[in-house]
Amino acid sequence: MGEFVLPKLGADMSRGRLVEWVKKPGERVARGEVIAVIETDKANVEVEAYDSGTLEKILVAPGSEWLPVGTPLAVIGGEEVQSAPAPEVPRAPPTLPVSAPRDSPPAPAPRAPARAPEAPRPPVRPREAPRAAPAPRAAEGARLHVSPAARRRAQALGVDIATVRGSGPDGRIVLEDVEAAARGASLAAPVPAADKRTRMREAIAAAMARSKREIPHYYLATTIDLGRALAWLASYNAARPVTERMLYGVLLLKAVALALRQVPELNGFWIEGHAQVSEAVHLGVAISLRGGGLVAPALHDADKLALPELMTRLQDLVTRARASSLRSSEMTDATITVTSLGERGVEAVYGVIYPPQVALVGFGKVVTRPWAVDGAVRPREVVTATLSGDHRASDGHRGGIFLDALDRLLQEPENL
Amino acid sequence: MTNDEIKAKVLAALAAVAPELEPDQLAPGANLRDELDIDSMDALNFLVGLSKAFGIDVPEADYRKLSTLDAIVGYVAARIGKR
Amino acid sequence: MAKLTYREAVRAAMREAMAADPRVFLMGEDVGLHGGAFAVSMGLFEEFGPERIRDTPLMESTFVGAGIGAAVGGMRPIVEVMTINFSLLALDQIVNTAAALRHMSGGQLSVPLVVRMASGGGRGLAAQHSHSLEGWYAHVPGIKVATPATVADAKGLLLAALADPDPVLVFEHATLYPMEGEDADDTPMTLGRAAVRRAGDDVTIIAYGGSLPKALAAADALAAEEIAAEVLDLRTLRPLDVEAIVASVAKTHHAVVVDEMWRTGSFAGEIAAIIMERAFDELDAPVARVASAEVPMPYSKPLEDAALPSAEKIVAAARRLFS
Amino acid sequence: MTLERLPPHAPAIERDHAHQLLRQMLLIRRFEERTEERYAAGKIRGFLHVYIGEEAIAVGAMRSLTDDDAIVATYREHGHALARGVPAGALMAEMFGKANGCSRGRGGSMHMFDASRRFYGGHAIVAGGIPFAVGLALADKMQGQSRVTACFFGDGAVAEGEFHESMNLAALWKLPVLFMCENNQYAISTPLATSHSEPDLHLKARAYRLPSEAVDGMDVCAVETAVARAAASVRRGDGPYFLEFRTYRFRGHSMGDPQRYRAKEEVAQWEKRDPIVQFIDRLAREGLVTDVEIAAMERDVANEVAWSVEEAEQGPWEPVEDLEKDVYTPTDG
Repeated sequence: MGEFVLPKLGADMSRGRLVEWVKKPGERVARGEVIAVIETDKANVEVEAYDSGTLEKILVAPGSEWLPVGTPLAVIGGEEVQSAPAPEVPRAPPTLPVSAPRDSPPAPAPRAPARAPEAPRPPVRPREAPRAAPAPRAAEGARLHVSPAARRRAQALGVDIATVRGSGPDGRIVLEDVEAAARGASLAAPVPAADKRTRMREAIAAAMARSKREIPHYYLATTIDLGRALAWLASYNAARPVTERMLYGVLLLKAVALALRQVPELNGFWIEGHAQVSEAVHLGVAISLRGGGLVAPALHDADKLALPELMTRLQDLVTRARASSLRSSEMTDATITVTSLGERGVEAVYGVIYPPQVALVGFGKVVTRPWAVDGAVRPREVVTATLSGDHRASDGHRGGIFLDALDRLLQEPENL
Repeated sequence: MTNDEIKAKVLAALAAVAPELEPDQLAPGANLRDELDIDSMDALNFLVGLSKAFGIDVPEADYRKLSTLDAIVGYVAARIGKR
Repeated sequence: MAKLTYREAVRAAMREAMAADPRVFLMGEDVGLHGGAFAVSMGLFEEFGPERIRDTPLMESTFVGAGIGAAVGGMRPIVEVMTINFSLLALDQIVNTAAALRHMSGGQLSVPLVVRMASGGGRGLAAQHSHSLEGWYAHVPGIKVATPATVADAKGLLLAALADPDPVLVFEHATLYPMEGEDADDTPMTLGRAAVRRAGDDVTIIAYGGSLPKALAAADALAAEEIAAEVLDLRTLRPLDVEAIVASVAKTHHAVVVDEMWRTGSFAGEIAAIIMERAFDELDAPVARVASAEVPMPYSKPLEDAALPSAEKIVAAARRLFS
Repeated sequence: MTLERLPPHAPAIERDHAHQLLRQMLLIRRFEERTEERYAAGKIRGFLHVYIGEEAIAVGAMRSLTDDDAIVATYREHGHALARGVPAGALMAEMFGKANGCSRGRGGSMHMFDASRRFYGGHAIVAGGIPFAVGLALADKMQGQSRVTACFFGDGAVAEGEFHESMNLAALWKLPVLFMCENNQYAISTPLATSHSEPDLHLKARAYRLPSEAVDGMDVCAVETAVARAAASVRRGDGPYFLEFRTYRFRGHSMGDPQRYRAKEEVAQWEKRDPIVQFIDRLAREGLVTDVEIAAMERDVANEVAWSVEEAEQGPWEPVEDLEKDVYTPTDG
């Protein structure tokens, strides 16, 4: 028996609204399958189930009001809960090394397979007791009773503690409440409805303010000759119909993904004072939304995808991002962010890292510049690549190696 | 296919990438990229839409010709006509 | 492994040490023919004679002080103080001399002395024979404090104490003497290592000495309520295995400290402070203490039971952390 | 308190021997005068209890003990340490709190140790060192050693329970302890008669069946003779022995003692029996010392004291990183 709760889909998400139930009561749900569509301050997100079983009961109807992260939405029951294998799940590899400390995975991790090791932990007490008698929420301005462990976990997971309802003694917010909130499970006072764009602004504001407050950024830039890459791409596209063509951005993404293998400390998270390098490379692609705002959903395993596949995934991701139909895992488990503002003529981007990630790669506009080649000055198409690094997790020297690797990779587009 | 029919299909393809588009307010000569905040991905998706609607494939070399609504309608008309 | 009682294990350790090392001897009140007030040294007098099993007059301060002198003089004395309450008569020697000698001599003198004493309540011995003051001694740098809670530790920790170059006080909770258990194996024990006596994920019950059986019983009861308690036996209060405490609390996020000392100024308070200092961010609830009532130990059984920690009180304290 | 004369005691004495005793008493006197001065200058902190007036006891007693015997003393132990042979520099440096002090600056004036000379402190809990001395003697007895543990304590300690327990245990177990009570008439400010129902302290030991004597503590030769006799008895295995030395401290209990509890006249009266002055008088009378020899001795002692101050001044402080060193014995691994 499991509760399906409103999941935390990003460091800056504190609430969501149920848009649609994809599964109906009585239907089988496999872990990792899309069960519902949730509206967040940023996008509509297809949310996956964490348990396999039968969708027994729906607790919240679509179109309901804003709900705090952690609100129970449905009951998934059945004999196979937890013990069921999850063959349907397309991607098995956990986001983070298995040896990571128990409380390591931040919000980005709660993709079903990665959660498996934690799932069997038995409840500390009968669930019903605290749920049946939730303590009143602390009055406005009153000090919240939060256990130290819960407070720290909330910080790591980016959970706004004020939105979590405590189930501990005297209504104290305890560790499990925060963890539940991160995957979904508590109640909080409704937040006044606001204009969607305003809400997204607030969400971005929270994440970016936290980043600038906590992360000691360093910035590096290099100019990369894109001549060979663009020439290779032109010949590639010339031979293909429009449906099979690639954007040069795909080359940049693949090159970033491969360069990260050489400087892995840029790919991962800073959590609770420790760097956690991710084995998988999930590129968060910054996608500006029409009318303002942005999301940075993940292109999973970008380092392992062939360019055409990467293009297809990117196209799908951008389309769904702009149609507000991202999946929960895409929203949460990027290991680094890549942003390109070249479309609007920007020459260089010095980006703000999206916590708890530790790096952001930026690309500007492709411009033609005089360039010294073999002793002669020639016009070449170049792009300025920048790296914003978290100095707690890496040093400028390593960042420089990354940019250098990026440059070299882009000189051999056929090998990308 | 008349130019109006072409224009209607083009607008439909545009609307797929720029849902907030209000056709009446789009000046025929306005630069679409600036007017509609079209980026390269939108452009590519739009071309895919054109390809489906008209059965034509736009080579990369022609992309720069498709800057305004009028230009697109003209380009499509010419391409259809050529067949 | 053979079964024996805690009392026999202490005796076995003394016998083994005396057989192996002619410097080891026992002195105290009634330790000779009488075999000790708690029959711990029974038979040793016959075996080792009056030179090495020395009955002393009633003079706790002086026979402990003489033990210090003998230790500095090259012997390995074991001094038995009949009960912990009587040790207060020797507090001067323990604190002002045994603990201080090495430091105030600039490292010139070590005091390899072992002082054993029966401690704790639960036997109807009232207000002058029943207390738990080991935390007072653990307060003092320069001495070490062992509180064996199992039969194996009764032997192993005493042998470790005898092997130690510094003064070690061994507190034998008197209710443990008749307890049967497995003998220690031959692996030498080290002072300063706690032991997880039962593993669990939900709450750490920290106990030592006579409180360990109560903690284990409480863990059994909690298991029935789906609360998986980890029971950590401190084994020695000084040196204290801080890392073990922190590691367990980091795992369970909840702690109940069981201590037979009076709550005010109890050693449990020290443990709680350490958890606060070292594992504050791991806590999911305040540290709970189960300690003795603030009253000289009463004689009547219902009152004494009420004054002491019990498995039920530990269970209740653990439960309160969750509800 | 009136001055009490014990029977005159003047055994014959060799010239060299006499000079050695005199020099040691002078060294203690001049050394301590210098510590008072350094204390006033703020170089020595805490309590400083000087032995001035009582030098004959430590000097006479040590003369009758062997290097193998153990010494346990009190917080007024500068004289005993010097008489035992602990270098003046190590003692002065200890009082300065320096790392080259005999206790590495951990003990100070009240806790001087030199294990290499079997000088076991330096105990500042009155009577606290007595059971310790009993234990050292117990160890010797159990190990078959024929050596003596000499335990010094004051008249104040005789009122403590540990004194009585220790007399009893040492007598009961026939332990080789030589109990030496330095009765300087006052426990800080409390006169003997106010502390003790039986002010004849050596009689108390009799109750425990110890042989005991009262000795003139201002007469170095009397002390030496008595200790030789007592130590021989102890060494023979006849069990503990108790000596009470009647003496007087010329200074207050410690530095800054206003001494309201005794009359200046009383002090002046005792000062007439200054052990050094008395001894010089006797030696001069017997033609065993000349003014020139005394002047040379004074000069020599002054040099040694000056050198000790120099050693203390130049000595290093123990690094603060070593604060917690020497609480426990380091063990391998």
